[in-house]
Amino acid sequence: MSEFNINTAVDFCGIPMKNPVTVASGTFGSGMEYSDLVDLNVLGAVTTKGVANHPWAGNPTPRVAETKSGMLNAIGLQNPGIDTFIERDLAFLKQYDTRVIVNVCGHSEEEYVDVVERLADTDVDLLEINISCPNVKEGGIAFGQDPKQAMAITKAVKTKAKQPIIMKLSPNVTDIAEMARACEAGGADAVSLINTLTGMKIDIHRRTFALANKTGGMSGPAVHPIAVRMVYQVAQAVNIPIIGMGGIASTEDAIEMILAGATMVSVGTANFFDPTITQKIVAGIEDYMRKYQIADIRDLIGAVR
Amino acid sequence: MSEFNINTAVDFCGIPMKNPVTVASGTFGSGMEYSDLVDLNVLGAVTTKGVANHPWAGNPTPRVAETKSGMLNAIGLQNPGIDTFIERDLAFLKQYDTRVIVNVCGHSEEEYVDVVERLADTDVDLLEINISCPNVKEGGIAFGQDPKQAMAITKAVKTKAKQPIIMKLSPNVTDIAEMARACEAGGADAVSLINTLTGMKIDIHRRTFALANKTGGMSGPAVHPIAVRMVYQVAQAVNIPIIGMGGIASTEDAIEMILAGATMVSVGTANFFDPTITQKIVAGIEDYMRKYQIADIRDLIGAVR
Amino acid sequence: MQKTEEMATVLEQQALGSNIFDLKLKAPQIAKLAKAGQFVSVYPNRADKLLPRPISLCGFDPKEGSLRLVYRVTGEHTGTEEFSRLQAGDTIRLLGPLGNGFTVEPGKKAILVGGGIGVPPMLELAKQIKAQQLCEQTIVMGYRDANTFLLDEFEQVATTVVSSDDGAVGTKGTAIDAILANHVTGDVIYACGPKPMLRALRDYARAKGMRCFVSMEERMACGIGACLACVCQSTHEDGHSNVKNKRVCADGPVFDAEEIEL
Amino acid sequence: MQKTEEMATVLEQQALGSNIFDLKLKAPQIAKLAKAGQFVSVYPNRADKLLPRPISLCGFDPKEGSLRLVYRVTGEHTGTEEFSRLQAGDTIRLLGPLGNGFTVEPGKKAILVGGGIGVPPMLELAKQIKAQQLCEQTIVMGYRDANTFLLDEFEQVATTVVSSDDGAVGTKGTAIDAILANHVTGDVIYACGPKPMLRALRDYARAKGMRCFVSMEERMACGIGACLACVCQSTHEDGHSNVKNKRVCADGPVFDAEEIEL
Ligand SMILES: Cc1cc2nc3c(=O)[nH]c(=O)nc-3n(C[C@H](O)[C@H](O)[C@H](O)COP(=O)(O)OP(=O)(O)OC[C@H]3O[C@@H](n4cnc5c(N)ncnc54)[C@H](O)[C@@H]3O)c2cc1C
Ligand SMILES: Cc1cc2nc3c(=O)[nH]c(=O)nc-3n(C[C@H](O)[C@H](O)[C@H](O)COP(=O)(O)OP(=O)(O)OC[C@H]3O[C@@H](n4cnc5c(N)ncnc54)[C@H](O)[C@@H]3O)c2cc1C
Ligand SMILES: Cc1cc2nc3c(=O)[nH]c(=O)nc-3n(C[C@H](O)[C@H](O)[C@H](O)COP(=O)(O)O)c2cc1C
Ligand SMILES: Cc1cc2nc3c(=O)[nH]c(=O)nc-3n(C[C@H](O)[C@H](O)[C@H](O)COP(=O)(O)O)c2cc1C
Ligand code: FES
Ligand code: FES
Repeated sequence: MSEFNINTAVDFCGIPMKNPVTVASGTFGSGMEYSDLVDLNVLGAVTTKGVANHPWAGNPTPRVAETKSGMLNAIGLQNPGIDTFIERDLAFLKQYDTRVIVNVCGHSEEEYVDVVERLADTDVDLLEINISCPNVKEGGIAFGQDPKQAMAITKAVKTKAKQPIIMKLSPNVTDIAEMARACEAGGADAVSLINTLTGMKIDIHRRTFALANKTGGMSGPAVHPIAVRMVYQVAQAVNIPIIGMGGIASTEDAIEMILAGATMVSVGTANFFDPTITQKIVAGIEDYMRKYQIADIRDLIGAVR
Repeated sequence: MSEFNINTAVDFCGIPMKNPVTVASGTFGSGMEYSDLVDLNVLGAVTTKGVANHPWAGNPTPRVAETKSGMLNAIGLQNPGIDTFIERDLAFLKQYDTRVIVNVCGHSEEEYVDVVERLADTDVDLLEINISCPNVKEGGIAFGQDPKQAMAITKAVKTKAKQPIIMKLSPNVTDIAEMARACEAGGADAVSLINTLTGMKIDIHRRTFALANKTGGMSGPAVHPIAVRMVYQVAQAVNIPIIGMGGIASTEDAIEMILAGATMVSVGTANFFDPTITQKIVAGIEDYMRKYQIADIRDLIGAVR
Repeated sequence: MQKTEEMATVLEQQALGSNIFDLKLKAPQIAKLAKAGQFVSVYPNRADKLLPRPISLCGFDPKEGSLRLVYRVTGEHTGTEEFSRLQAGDTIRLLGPLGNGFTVEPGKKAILVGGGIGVPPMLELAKQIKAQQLCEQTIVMGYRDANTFLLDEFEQVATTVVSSDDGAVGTKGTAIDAILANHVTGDVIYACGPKPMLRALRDYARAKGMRCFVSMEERMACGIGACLACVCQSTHEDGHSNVKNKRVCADGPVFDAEEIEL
Repeated sequence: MQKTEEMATVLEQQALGSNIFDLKLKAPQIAKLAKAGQFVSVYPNRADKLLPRPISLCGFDPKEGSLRLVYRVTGEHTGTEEFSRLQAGDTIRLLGPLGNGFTVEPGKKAILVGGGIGVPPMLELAKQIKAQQLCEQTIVMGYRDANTFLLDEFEQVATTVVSSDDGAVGTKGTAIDAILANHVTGDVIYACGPKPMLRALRDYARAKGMRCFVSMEERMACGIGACLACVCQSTHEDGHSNVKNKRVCADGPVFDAEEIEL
């Protein structure tokens, strides 16, 4: 077994990654808080919490609620703003041998572009543009539910970006393939999906919403089959690579996503119930490849059609 | 406690129901197979499996797969056709003291209308028009993802129907409120939601789709928060009553749906893992009302805003 | 066919070689109604697993109020893996008995064939044929390898011949090879096992002018005929939907091999 | 602050009156690192419950490698209900110790206040103050009713006064009422309990010119400062996001009452 050589490295928009495993934005901070539990050097990349051009306070609490095999969140993109991010979080991450994907949020085209410009000359590997957050009123989701707006923002961001651009798609749409095609047409280098599905929980004893924001984004194992379906549909529709995410909580889930067409996979909510899950998945993918004598992980990408 | 009188009866499109609990189409047959486990007289209504104007063979197997707190199905609306349905299933159901809601499917406007006409002079209480089945290629879902088509089919059906019409909505849309408004504008007497969310499962060991149909409809507790959110949004958008469904597996889930705005609730997938769950929910709603001294269930409908 | 939901208590459980488990349950209501060839829906306790696992009755005793299930653990994190950890005193929820079961044609010499995880249900059938002296019988069991679970019990009931995929025991090959090698003869075949085996038995029966009854397997959801998940294609219109789809859970699992497309 | 994931083994569990449970766990790694006022994330075993339950350390013993958690079962089908069924020998997964814990100001006379399910964490603090002779202390415990769990243990450590909502024990009313009724004095308040109680204590401390440290509660997801679920509003910009939102799990749970909006 151990003599069988495997390659888990992938090329993502021209950036070599030692393996296809990263974390889903917003579930792992900038890695700092997890760094005494997880060896960040093991990850293909760290994807950071969404950052805007200035600090955002986010939504009132309660911001999270548990659902069956899932959770709702309405953090509302609280973040320290790009200055602190670059000084503190990026500096921290650059100590590790892992790629850095910075998730970018904004209320308007200008705000997104502002962040992208600020990051242009930093040591960041890729930018993920979050046009799909259901928890902020302006910006975010509006761009993510209308193909025209998605294309426009992609173009605007591409004009200024020095790093490859990943557009992050919302699952709260009728036709995910159309959204992906719009981003591709706008010049996106990649797409990532899925962001959270809008959900709601009501506390029947207090007869009130479980979240202060009323609705929240659903994530976790519950949404995995929807995410796999959407990744599959997008893989059939576009020629740019995909970061697949949504409910990945085991090696099996990660492989499923890759077979459906994802070049990389992000682990999100699972970090909350199994803080070292990312490391287990990196190792698990290797075990799977050895078991089935798959020499190159690239042979698994989109292999089920 | 027992001296506190409660009313669980609701009026649904002019049809009095002894309680708001029914079953989700396709998960309970026509009640026959469950009738030695569940006392059908206890239910507010029985909603039957979708029926077309002629027998449908459905999809190849495997037709179902398990997911975390959910399942996928791609039955493909196998059904015996309206003739057998009326002779056998309807005749069976009329032995019971419960309302009958017939779920109608078709490949085209003509086929839907055909079934509606055949049922016009029968003893059926309400018709539920399934424009949201993701598992059949023609008809079904196309009507359910386009407001214009949804309105058109509603109008067509209303012209011929003698019973109140419930339009069953798909959750696989960007804007569920818009779909509900289109149905209301077309003359729908009510809407029901949600049908299943399109999902996919891949068997990583055999490297193939878990379902012969590749995709299937996801249902079960996993989808409940999405269903509650959509019922809430629709309740704010239209003035016609709602049958809420999607992942209801306990009294708590049913109450949540009612508080979000549903006048009636349907139990679907939960029947598969707890065949007598409907009876438990009917009893549980009464216990809840007694506990919180709620005299009339109608005071709970849409009570959380 | 009457069925009931019952919270069963584990009486004992033991492993029968690697990955095969032998579970004895107290479930008096189901035991009272059961027939050989029927199955039960076993509900996992794990809250995120919703669907029942259909497992055939390998045995039952209405007097003792007990059921016996022999099953294979199919992988990690599966429902069957959960079942394999059950210990005496634990409880597990069942719905059953389900399906039609085998109907033996009295006086017609029977060949009972079990392959792989289709072996267990044949044991109760063999025992009943013997106890009720319904007919003569020969038993043919096809195993994967040397793990010949339940074989000793079959041998106590009637003449038993064996095949194994790897030739470790009996005839190397399938049950059909064992039938041929041992010149097994009879009037009717009753079988449970993988589809290729059932197909071969149907063809063999056709060639010999015998009847052949097979027990089928399909993914299920309700287990009781309501959801139409578990259909197999039938040669004639089915009685339920007027198409050619019989429900394995309610119209089967046992079918005349000529009734269905194998 | 160092933290670790650890599979803890249940040493014993007992009920302390209705719905309150006292759970003793073997978790040597966490016990070694723990500080009074910190908490652990307890992961439910039930597969469909994803989020950890934050439970304060009511006690720990680094030598014995043990932790003590005292918690309330909040309802049916909850994670805490699952925990209440744990028996000696069972295992449960923990992440901890988490949060900052209490830092006692040496020599300043302390008033320790616990209310409701905020009672447990104060016990370890009281014990450490006594063992390390950090300062004088008076203990004030506010209960709902006659179920005065842990009270006997507090009384062994220091002078303890009591209130209860229904007047069944001690002063009828809240902890503040007990403080007033018993003329409890001191320089610093250390408190854990419901928000209205903490608010009242802050106001009382302000009026008296005392410092007041409170332990806060908020819904959590990660429990370690990464997800920003558990923030409480702070009077000054927080160090993490440059807004006015401190993370209860990482910046707290213990805050100077003047640092946060109560
Ligand atoms: C009528 C009938 C009788 C059976 N009798 C036996 C028996 O006596 N002993 C035995 O070991 N096995 C028997 N099986 C097969 C058994 O049902 C499956 O091996 C089992 O359901 C797999 O569940 P799991 O938890 O191990 O797998 P998982 O992968 O966790 O199952 C996921 C889902 O797929 C279904 N599933 C997976 N494999 C099968 C399969 N081969 N057939 C049907 N559903 C499947 C499960 O029921 C579940 O709904 C029988 C099947 C049928 C239809
Ligand atoms: C720092 C801290 C220390 C705590 N210490 C203790 C203690 O020592 N003893 C004790 O009995 N309780 C304590 N609590 C409260 C305890 O965390 C909740 O009662 C518990 O999480 C409820 O979980 P459940 O499974 O009973 O409820 P469920 O309704 O099943 O919980 C659903 C979700 O909501 C969360 N949740 C529900 N209620 C609360 C709450 N009041 N606070 C935070 N999250 C909640 C749960 O963690 C879970 O994520 C503490 C809370 C915090 C924040
Ligand atoms: C608490 C929380 C915070 C999140 N914050 C962000 C964010 O800042 N930017 C973003 O693009 N997505 C954010 N997401 C979405 C995740 O990155 C991911 O798309 C989603 O949770 C689905 O993956 P999962 O099921 O593995 O969690 C957040 C999700 C959670 C649960
Ligand atoms: C096996 C199965 C068959 C179904 N068949 C139908 C159908 O014939 N017509 C229909 O409108 N919906 C059908 N549905 C959808 C359900 O009625 C319901 O909308 C959905 O399952 C969500 O509810 P649940 O989570 O309680 O199951 C079916 C669902 C399942 C699981
Ligand atoms: S499993 Fe539902 S009809 Fe057979
Ligand atoms: S719970 Fe995640 S930051 Fe506190």
